[in-house]
Amino acid sequence: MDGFLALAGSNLLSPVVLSFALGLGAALLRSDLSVPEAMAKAMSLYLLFAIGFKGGVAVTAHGVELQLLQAVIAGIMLSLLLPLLAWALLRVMSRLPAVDAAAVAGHYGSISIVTFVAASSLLTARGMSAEGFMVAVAAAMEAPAILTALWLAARGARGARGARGTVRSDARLWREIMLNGSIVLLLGAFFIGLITGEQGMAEVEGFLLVPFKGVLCLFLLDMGLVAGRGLRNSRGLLNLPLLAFGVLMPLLASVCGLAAGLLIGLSPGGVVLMMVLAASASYIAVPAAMRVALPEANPAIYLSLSLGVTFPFNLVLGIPLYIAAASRLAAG
Amino acid sequence: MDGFLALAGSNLLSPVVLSFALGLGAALLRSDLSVPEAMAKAMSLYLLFAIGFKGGVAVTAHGVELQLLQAVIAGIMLSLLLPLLAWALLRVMSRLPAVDAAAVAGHYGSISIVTFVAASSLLTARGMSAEGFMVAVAAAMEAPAILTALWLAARGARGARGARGTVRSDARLWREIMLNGSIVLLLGAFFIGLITGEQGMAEVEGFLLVPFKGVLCLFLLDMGLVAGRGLRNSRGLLNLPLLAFGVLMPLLASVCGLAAGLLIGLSPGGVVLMMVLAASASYIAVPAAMRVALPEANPAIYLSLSLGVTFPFNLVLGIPLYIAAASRLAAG
Amino acid sequence: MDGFLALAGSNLLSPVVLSFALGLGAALLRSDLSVPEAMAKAMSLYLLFAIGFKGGVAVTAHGVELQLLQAVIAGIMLSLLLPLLAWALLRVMSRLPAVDAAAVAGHYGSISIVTFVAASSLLTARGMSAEGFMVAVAAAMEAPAILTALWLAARGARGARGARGTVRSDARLWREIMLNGSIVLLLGAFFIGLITGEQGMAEVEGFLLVPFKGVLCLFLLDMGLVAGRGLRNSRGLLNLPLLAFGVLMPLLASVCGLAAGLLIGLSPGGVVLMMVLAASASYIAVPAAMRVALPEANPAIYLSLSLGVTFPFNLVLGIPLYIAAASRLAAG
Amino acid sequence: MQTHQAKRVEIIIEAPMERRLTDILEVAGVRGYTVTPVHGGSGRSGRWSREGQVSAAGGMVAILCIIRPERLDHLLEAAFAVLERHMGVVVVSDCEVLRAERF
Amino acid sequence: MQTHQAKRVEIIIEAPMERRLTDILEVAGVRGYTVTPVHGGSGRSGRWSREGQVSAAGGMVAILCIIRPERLDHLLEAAFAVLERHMGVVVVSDCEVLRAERF
Amino acid sequence: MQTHQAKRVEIIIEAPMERRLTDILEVAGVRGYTVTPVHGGSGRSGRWSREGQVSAAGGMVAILCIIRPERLDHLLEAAFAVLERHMGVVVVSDCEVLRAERF
Ligand SMILES: Nc1ncnc2c1ncn2[C@@H]1O[C@H](COP(=O)(O)O)[C@@H](O)[C@H]1O
Ligand SMILES: Nc1ncnc2c1ncn2[C@@H]1O[C@H](COP(=O)(O)O)[C@@H](O)[C@H]1O
Ligand SMILES: Nc1ncnc2c1ncn2[C@@H]1O[C@H](COP(=O)(O)O)[C@@H](O)[C@H]1O
Ligand code: NA
Ligand code: NA
Ligand code: NA
Repeated sequence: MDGFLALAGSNLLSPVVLSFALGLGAALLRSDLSVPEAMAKAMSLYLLFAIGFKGGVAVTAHGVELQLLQAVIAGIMLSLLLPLLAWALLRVMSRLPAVDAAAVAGHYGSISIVTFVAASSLLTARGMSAEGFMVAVAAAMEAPAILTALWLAARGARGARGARGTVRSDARLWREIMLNGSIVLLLGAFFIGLITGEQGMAEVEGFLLVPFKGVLCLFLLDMGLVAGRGLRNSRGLLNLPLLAFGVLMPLLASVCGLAAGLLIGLSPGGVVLMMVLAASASYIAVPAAMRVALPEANPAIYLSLSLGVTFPFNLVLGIPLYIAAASRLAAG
Repeated sequence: MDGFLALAGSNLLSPVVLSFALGLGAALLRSDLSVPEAMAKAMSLYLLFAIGFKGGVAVTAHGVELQLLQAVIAGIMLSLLLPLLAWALLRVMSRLPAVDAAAVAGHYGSISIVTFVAASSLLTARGMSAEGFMVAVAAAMEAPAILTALWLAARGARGARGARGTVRSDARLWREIMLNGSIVLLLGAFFIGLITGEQGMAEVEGFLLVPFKGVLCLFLLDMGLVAGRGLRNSRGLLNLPLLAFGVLMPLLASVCGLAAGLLIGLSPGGVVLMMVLAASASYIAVPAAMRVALPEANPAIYLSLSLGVTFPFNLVLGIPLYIAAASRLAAG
Repeated sequence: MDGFLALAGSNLLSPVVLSFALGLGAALLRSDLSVPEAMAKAMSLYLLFAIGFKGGVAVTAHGVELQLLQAVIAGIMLSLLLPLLAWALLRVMSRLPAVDAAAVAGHYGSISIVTFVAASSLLTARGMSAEGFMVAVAAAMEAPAILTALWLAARGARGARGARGTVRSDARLWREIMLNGSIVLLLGAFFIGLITGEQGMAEVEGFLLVPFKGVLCLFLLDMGLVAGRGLRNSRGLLNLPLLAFGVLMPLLASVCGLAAGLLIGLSPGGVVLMMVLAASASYIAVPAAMRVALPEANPAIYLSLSLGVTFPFNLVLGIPLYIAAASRLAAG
Repeated sequence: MQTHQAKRVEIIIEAPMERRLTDILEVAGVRGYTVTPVHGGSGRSGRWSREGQVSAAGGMVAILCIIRPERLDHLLEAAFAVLERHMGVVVVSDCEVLRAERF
Repeated sequence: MQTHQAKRVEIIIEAPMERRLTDILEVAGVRGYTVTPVHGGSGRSGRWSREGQVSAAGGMVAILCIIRPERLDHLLEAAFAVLERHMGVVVVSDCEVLRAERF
Repeated sequence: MQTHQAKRVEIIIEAPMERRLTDILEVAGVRGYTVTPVHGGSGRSGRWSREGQVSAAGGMVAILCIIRPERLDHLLEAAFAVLERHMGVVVVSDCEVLRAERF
């Protein structure tokens, strides 16, 4: 507990978290501070490329093991099953319409890559290393949750509420989801890192490592701004039960991640990342897929929950908690 | 004098000044060289974040003193009063309509953060350090001048020229001005630097320090392009008296800044920065406020004066001059 | 031959080439991965500024020799004459209409600055240095080819096909071409590097050198995306003869570059760059000029050839080949 | 398909006034509008371009608003109150829309 | 100059649906269209802005399509099939064009 | 409110021709125009998108110009002289404006 409090305290005062807070505060105070869309996208491409590349290089350093396969399969299972947990929780805790509950559930099965990045960088700062292939697990977990969400929505639509909630789910949608930009870039950079190894890293570390943490700060400033603007515009939508869900769900999911990580025998750092992946909720790929497949689901609900509640919770409290838990439970 | 000439010479041949000259030349020759708006904004966010953060870290290193408060108050006074000086000069020297004179005066009370950045980086290069809290002074000086400008305009409007020059000055405008993006980011980064200190800097210096000077070059290239385009489009607006004002005003203002800096007992570097803040004219925050509050004032006049005349003057001659003066007069 | 194969193999597996391949693959698979236009332009400005600056600094280190003048003149001659070779080849090999053949020919006389950058960075990695002034040669070679292309088109238009192919070639067009953004920035940065020398470089290397290679990777990712999208949209336009031209032409042109480089007595690295300039085809400046001067020429043809065929060929096979040839033939 | 008469109002206004205009549109009962970027232009106050600009001053945005014909006057009066002293253009044209219940 | 009657159709649609819409327009025989960026807006589902956004969700694009009057109905039906369940606006107005052979 | 008849001319033209067109518009006595960005499109010469592009070639811009009806022909002729051999679309429609003295 002490370890957690110290860690949470020092995390709270890190430039990364403070930058998010600055953005959030600025948006809530209605400052006109804003980041151009092109800059936000540029930073996001940079972070995906850098984290993927680093993961690939790390794998070359340690060899590709059976564990990689196990971890990817575990990740896919988590992504497929966590939405069921989220759905059950939502139905019990809130009165969210079925279609919205399905959409939200999909977000929580999938992952948030910035949360992953923030956790990795906190791990590095603490001197804990993690398996490089966790990046591949992250990529593998992006999409399966959407499958479950659409199944939940289709099941719900057969219920009372008529047309609302009909699911658009064609081959094209699935191609779009599997080949969505962040999956392709993350995996692509992972393979480039894998192929070029330490030598490749030596060539590009002036770009991928040196400014990394600083770019992360600016990106989190932007996320704070977007989250704050979202919260302001969705006042009234997030009632107490939904807020509670936004905190409870990552905690429960992280326990599933913890179990999976321990089962596979990941290093403590790897267990943390598995918990973070389970606990985090998508805010880039899944929302776009939901707009196509479940247009009736209200985007303000799933975006505010994912970006405005669960993301900050993970960033500020969740990650230190997962680190504390994994340090205690996973074999050094 | 010799010291100034040597300094001005070496400044003139620095990559920073040459980049500005390149942009200016390209625009005047009507090259299609251009910087995307999103990139210009990205660089500006970067510079604000970096300079604010550095200032905060510098304060932790030296402790927050009473001087901070004195310097902030001096800055606010300068910002409030310098517009009166500018207004008087303009009325004596030029035939600018009252509403335009008021708008211009507001610009010269406020500050240009790039001029501040350029001066800081020249100071660093010369091994002169300055008080970190000067960043907070810069933030404090952005807005007060607008108050004086609007008061001048309102006073002028009660004169002969009828409706023209009526001032829109409501609570909303004041919220916008006080919470404008550059103030919020500069102060926010300052506090993040203050909280995280040297340790925070160690985490992000690969982004905030390593590429800083180079980004500044590209940003000045862009400012040269914008200034050159502005000058080309405002041919005929800037007559000789206005040009003279654009050079005389920063000189007079810098003397006020010098007096304030000496009074407070700032270090020579700090005195230089106080002079630079006094001497520089806003080209981001104040123009936007003027468009809302004084729409009848001609933006081509205040933008060309501030960006096309005073900014290059300060960049090329002003800063070396202020350094030479402060080195001589301020206590080591 | 062995040297070439080893070099080509290691080049193929470099982060730079793999990034291009990733972009190309993503676009061909119709992933929605995309780089914002502003980010692409920002990276291109960065690369031009950095490569120009480095060239200038390199010249100060070695002194400006008579060779500079010789190399610039050789470059201009190549740029003027290579389009004739391209035109002859196209007329023999393909049935491209005269106006399209003229436009394509213009592209191959001019140069691709990214190919130049990629070659420079491969040279540096191999410890081969090149004359800094090759940057000035690159700038000098951008435009002359357009002259020849327009002459070819005007000549063709006097033939059978009536109005189609009439050339717009006024003073304004020539000003636009000579002062186009990439020429101005490249030469401008070259002169800034020349003026500020090693000391200037020391100030900005954290921006211009440290992250250079990594930015190049992201830029090539983008070029892969654009090339892939172009190839997808121009299916059917590129028949076998045109594809063959896209590979044969750079080979022939590189031989001309080789001859010129040997004649002037450039270092092996300099000879490589001269070959690369001769062999590469424009995809920024010349296309824009062609849209103005030869609107009837089909942009899909010249863009796909230059960006989709010749650029990847040079990147993957050409550059290692030119290095192997120059290493063998040029005096150490 | 079944379409319905409506009015298409396009307002080009200085960027720093955007929020004031959209706020007043909402007060005037407008149910929706769309903001699109503007890159440059020319008018009595000269040429301008957003290229390389950092300040919101010296830029404009375009606001598109589809409304029922009977609400037009109300909207124009509200917009004019904000626009009156500012640069900018208000253009109204007839149009037809699908899904009239949305306007 | 000689101008020809045509219809100007403007569709504001959610960004993730852009490709689906343009594909169906091409199937419906539309010979050309232009996509323009949208920066923000407001509607029944609230205010939104692209500022700082990374995801395509929560953004819209505008698609402009000039067609011959006789093809309008066909286009609207095709577009409506894609749009029906989505946010978005379809605006049709009369216009005249040069070079009618292009449409 | 008091509105005045005017013409709304929308020209979609290749980006490298933008300056030539606006220059000629000014010569033709046009008092103002607005340039808006275009993101992509499709036409006889195929699909295109600005995404990731560096060159101005292969991109278009839209120019909007509100003028008095009596000046329309003059404008169209001037524009056509520039546009004739280029890709692009010219769309004219009727509109009404506030503050007619500006046009
Ligand atoms: N006739 C017009 N047609 C289209 N846009 C215009 C027109 N007049 C003015 N504008 C736009 O409104 C801005 C301000 O106009 P002005 O107040 O005349 O300087 C111009 O820069 C253009 O962007
Ligand atoms: N009346 C309208 N005029 C212009 N744009 C509209 C209008 N209604 C909706 N929109 C646009 O369509 C988006 C979605 O609208 P809605 O489905 O009502 O939320 C809004 O955010 C606006 O960008
Ligand atoms: N019917 C149309 N409606 C709207 N935009 C069009 C139309 N036809 C062409 N365009 C635009 O003009 C560009 C060039 O057209 P084209 O010359 O037909 O290739 C296209 O890429 C579109 O952006
Ligand atoms: Na998850
Ligand atoms: Na000042
Ligand atoms: Na060439």
